[in-house]
Amino acid sequence: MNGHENHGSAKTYIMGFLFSIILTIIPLWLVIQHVMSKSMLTVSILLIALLQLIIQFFFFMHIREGEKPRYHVMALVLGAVMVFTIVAGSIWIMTFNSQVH
Amino acid sequence: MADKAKGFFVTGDPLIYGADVAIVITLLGILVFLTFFKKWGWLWREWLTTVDHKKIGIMYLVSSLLMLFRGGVDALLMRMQLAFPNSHFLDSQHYNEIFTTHGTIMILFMAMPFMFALFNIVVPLQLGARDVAYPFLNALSFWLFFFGAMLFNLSFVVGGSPDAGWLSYPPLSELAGSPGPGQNFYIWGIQISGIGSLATGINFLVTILKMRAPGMKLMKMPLFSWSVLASCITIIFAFPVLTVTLALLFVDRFFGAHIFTATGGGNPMMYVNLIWMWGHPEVYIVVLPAFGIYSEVVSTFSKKKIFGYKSMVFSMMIISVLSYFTWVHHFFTMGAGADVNTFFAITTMAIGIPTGVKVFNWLFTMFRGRISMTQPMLWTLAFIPCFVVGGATGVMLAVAPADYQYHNSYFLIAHFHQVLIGGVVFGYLAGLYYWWPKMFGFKLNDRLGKWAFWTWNIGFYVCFMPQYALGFMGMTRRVYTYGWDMGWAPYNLVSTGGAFLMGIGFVFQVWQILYSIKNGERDLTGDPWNGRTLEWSIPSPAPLYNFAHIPKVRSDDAWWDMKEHKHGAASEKENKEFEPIHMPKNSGIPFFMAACWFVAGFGLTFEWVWVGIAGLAGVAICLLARSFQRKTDYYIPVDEIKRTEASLGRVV
Amino acid sequence: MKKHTSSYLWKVSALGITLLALLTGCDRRYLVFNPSGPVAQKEFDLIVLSAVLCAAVVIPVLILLFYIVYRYRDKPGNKAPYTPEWNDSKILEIVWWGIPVIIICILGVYTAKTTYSLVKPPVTDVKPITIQVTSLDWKWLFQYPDQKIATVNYAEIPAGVPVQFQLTSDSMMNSFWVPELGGQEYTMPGMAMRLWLQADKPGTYFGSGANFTGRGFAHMKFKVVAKPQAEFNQWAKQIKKSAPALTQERYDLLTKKGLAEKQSFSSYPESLFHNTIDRNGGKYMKPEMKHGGHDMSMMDHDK
Amino acid sequence: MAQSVTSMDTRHEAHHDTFKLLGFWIFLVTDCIIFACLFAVYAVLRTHTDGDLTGHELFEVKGFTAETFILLASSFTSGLASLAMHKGNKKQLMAWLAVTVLLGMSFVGLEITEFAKMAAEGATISTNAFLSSFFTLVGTHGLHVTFGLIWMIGVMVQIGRHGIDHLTKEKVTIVGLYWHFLDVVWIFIFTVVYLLGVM
Ligand code: HEA
Ligand code: HEA
Ligand SMILES: [Cu+2]
Repeated sequence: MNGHENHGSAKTYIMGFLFSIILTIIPLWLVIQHVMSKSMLTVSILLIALLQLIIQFFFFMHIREGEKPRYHVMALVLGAVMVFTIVAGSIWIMTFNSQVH
Repeated sequence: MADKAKGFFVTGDPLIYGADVAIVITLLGILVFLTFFKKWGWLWREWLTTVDHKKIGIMYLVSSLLMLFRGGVDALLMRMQLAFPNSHFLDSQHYNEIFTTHGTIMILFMAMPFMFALFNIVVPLQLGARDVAYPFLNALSFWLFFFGAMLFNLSFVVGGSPDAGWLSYPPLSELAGSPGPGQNFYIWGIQISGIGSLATGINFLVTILKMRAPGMKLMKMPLFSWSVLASCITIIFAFPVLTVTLALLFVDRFFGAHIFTATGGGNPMMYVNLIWMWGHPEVYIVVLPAFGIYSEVVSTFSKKKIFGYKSMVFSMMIISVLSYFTWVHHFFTMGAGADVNTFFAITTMAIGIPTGVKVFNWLFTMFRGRISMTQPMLWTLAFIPCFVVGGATGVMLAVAPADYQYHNSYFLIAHFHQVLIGGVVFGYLAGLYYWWPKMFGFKLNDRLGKWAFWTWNIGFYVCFMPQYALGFMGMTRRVYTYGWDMGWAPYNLVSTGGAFLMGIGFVFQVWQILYSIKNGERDLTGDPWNGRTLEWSIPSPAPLYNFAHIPKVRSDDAWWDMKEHKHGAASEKENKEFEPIHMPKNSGIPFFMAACWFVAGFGLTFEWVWVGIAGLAGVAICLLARSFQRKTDYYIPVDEIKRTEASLGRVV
Repeated sequence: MKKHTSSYLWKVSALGITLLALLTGCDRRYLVFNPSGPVAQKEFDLIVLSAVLCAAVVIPVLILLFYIVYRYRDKPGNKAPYTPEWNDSKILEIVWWGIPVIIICILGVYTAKTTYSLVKPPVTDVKPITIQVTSLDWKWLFQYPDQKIATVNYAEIPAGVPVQFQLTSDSMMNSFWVPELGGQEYTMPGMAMRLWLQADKPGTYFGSGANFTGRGFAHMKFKVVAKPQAEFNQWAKQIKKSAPALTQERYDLLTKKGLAEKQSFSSYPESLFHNTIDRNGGKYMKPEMKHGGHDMSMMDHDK
Repeated sequence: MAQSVTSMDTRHEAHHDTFKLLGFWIFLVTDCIIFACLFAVYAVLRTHTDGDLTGHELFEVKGFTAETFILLASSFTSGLASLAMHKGNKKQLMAWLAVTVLLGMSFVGLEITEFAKMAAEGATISTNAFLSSFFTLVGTHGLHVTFGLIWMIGVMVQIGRHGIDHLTKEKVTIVGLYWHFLDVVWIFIFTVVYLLGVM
């Protein structure tokens, strides 16, 4: 365990926590207040969720840690591509209409 | 009581009674043998609790050969029925059960464990490592596979076999379509072994990334290990999908949910979509390691460096990722629209490109080499034409509008047997013959091997070429009978003949193994083929710790390089002291944990909730017990290493 | 010029394959090689094209393999060159990455074109007829919304007229396949897919279910009889006159698991087909669902 | 759970740690795929209510908001636990782990109450496709959390017995990672299931 370890500090944890609270309250407020049109709203809360994910990864899960090469980051990135494929692909394939109706 | 038993045990078919008797006699025989020769302790210490990758590999190998037999017998039964469609040899129900178990067993309980056998036996040796990254998990994976397979096979005698096809499309596989326990056997048999496969995927991924001998950069790694890496990447992304799909099907059946049902708003097509998201990558999972084997064999027996190493690596990586983007080609006829079909047709065809590159690289490895016709090389040479033609029919299937005419016909059956047998089975057999001396210290008999080779090969073409014709004649898969007016009968008869030839080939192989155990040519060098990679640098069979000294790698084909430049392990050993070797301890927990899974699976299959819960509780206890263990490793003292090395004839 | 040669090649190879089929002696039995309508013809052409393109690489590969194995086998006195260290060639690599890419591109273009063209009726200047097909366990029900008649396990169609088959299932998922008229499509509960087929000439065509549905699946064969329009009308009239009606009770009997003989019906309950679809979840597949997908409340209150 | 043997004995201790971490990260990626499939199923089936109540009518803002903040807070406290561990402060470590477990338990408790309430209104897993996919998705997450709780308690017992050493350290790190991961998944359940549901 050589010097380059970085387990975060109280400060980063608190910052992460604050960020995530804010990023939870914003979409909640947006939805309850119906501030925008439905599709806009959908897109924005999904984006905020993504942002929140990034915050958690960096502030809580320390993905930058570990020795190089960072295989776990590569796995995560590839995983993200697969997750996208599964969700978007399924929706694309499954929302076909009954062609006769 | 008798009534209850009647519902529980499968009855009414002489074939099954025969099998029952055979199974009981075999089991009794084994029990008597073990007790009589006082082998129980040995069995427990040496095998059931082992965490040694080499032994685990051998257990995988034995199980997979048994399953090849079981699946093969299924195949022969089907072929019998199809050759004489009006003979009432099998009735519809029985036929349906047989093709379902044939497909499932061949892919999940034959091809997968055969592949894992080779992973286990070869990868650590090829990397210059002493074990896999997580030996305990490795043992657990094996036992999960084993008990999953047992659970699945149990359906043969109790409860009834699944009968909805190897991928069990709903609504047929839902409660409304298949009310008995057969479908639950399918779900739990695969689920349990699937978890094991996923763990193996993670295990070998980490092994390859982290445990290579010093100096072995990724781009110096042997191609078989690369292929394992590619296959494992596909495993970790594909198998979770299978887990979910099966779990959801079970939720439907057990809790009465409506995810894939036709009623209550469920969507059966979603199951088709999900299962192929696993099913398609699965076929590449099994074929990629075969590609790796061919690379090793071709280069060794052409006495030449592999041609285009970089593009070999690159093409495997492309295949492993691209295989995730083609799944819809299995249901072009579901009518998801022209956009979807076109997209997936093109991604599918695109897989032909990197695959083709590999074929050309193998050809040019042989070009200007010196090809010796050993058994592994024979299977490799048989693979190329077979796979190329099978792959080409795959590309024809990928042409979506043409697929409307091939789908679910015997053309498709012929395609996938050509790639599965010609690609996967031939590949694993090549690997088996190639690494057999490393596993057991002797070679397999050549003459019997040639007989096996030719009967398998001729049998293959006789069996499956007529099936392409049958496809064009409109014969669909999964029919147990057909009328005479279509002209299908003669082709089916020929095909059946071919199947039996393959069966004879298999008998030759069993004979070959038994014969060679007694009379095989011993190999004392550890390097009978004049190999190129590190596994050939150590004695056969490898000692418990594999490498007394961890080798230092300077180039690809590391062992070849050492031999060429005489800076091999031998010369370095002289001026190096041994150090105690750190090894993992044996453990009985994997066996027990998997057995608990078996109990849980069995209970849930029959919907005996309490048995299921008891089994799961057992699993949890095993997990906790393991978590609380602290001393799970030990050191092999220097003395013992010295003794072992001396007894293996190595300079100490 | 280029176009000319390629179409020439194309004809030669089509001829070759047809010859091959003829040589085997029973051409009529190779249903797929015997396209009897424009849809099947299009698919057959594509099959030929893909087979030829694949053969264009596969055959050279096989020849190369045999040559190399013969030339470089390890036997004493073999004078062929031996270069154990030669393992790389940029030019060769480019060649064998390149050739498959080109082939796949050609194949891809034709695939896309045909895929899109098959969505449309094969001929546009003739008024199509519609037949509604329901797969049951284990039989086929055909309804003729224009003629208001129904049949079980056989269908008659007018020759030379595009037929729009509307496919659904009231049980397991099956697939509707009449190889000589064109490729198959799934019949799925809760959906109605559209499959365009057409028979150019009168004749009897073999049809079957192609997706496994359980015990009686092997028996789900049926015949499609194409007749000249006049005869077809005659047939329809005949049935209208003489056959019994398909009542709801009778339909319910049909949905029970089991086999059935050929049957004809002079009428059927109004909107039987659409009720079947809706009962199996068809309401989720309506076009408005696709666009209004987010709006859950809307779809729920509209019924 | 599993253990590792390294190729170089001398570097053994150093490797040990990254080995398991890498394996665990990969496991988390596979778990991501599991949830991705469940999300895909939910996305496809979420309108298939078969004429019953929709999410709009079933979900209660108060309930799921509370669940969300509790889980967020527990993720934070488990982070503080690992911080305490690196400082070598066993008491603090145990305390923060205990807080995390308590928060986790209240999360599971709330979820069970929510499910029970829905069931009482006739919305169960077998009611319609929408609810089937809802219960499998959210329920799978809940099972993950429950499993994590048992695991964390197990780790606490071990720390109690053996103090902070390299084995328990590794265990805390890994269970902490798992916990954060569950929080991340929840964010998406919160957004996709609940927020889009009540929208
Ligand atoms: C190991 C197993 C394996 C492998 C390797 C493959 C490889 C391929 N498969 Fe196959 N396939 C199966 C196992 C496999 N398949 C199984 C089990 C099924 C059926 C499951 C079921 O329904 O039960 C199936 C079904 C299947 C279908 C579905 C058909 C249907 O249901 O209607 C399709 C359609 O596209 C397809 C295509 C392909 C393609 C394009 C390849 C390609 O990867 C092939 C690539 C190889 C080559 C092309 C040859 C070498 C290349 C060259 C010499 C270069 C140049 C060549 C060209 C450019 C043409 N396969
Ligand atoms: C790796 C996979 C694999 C392998 C190796 C095989 C091997 C064989 N397969 Fe199979 N097959 C599949 C995977 C595989 N198959 C799949 C996935 C399906 C689809 C299932 C489905 O539709 O759901 C399928 C379906 C399938 C069908 C279609 C059934 C149908 O749709 O109706 C047929 C028919 O001919 C067939 C035949 C064969 C034959 C003859 C062999 C031969 O190679 C077998 C060789 C024989 C042996 C190795 C037997 C040795 C045993 C003896 C010599 C003992 C003899 C003793 C007695 C008879 C008592 N297979
Ligand atoms: Cu595929």
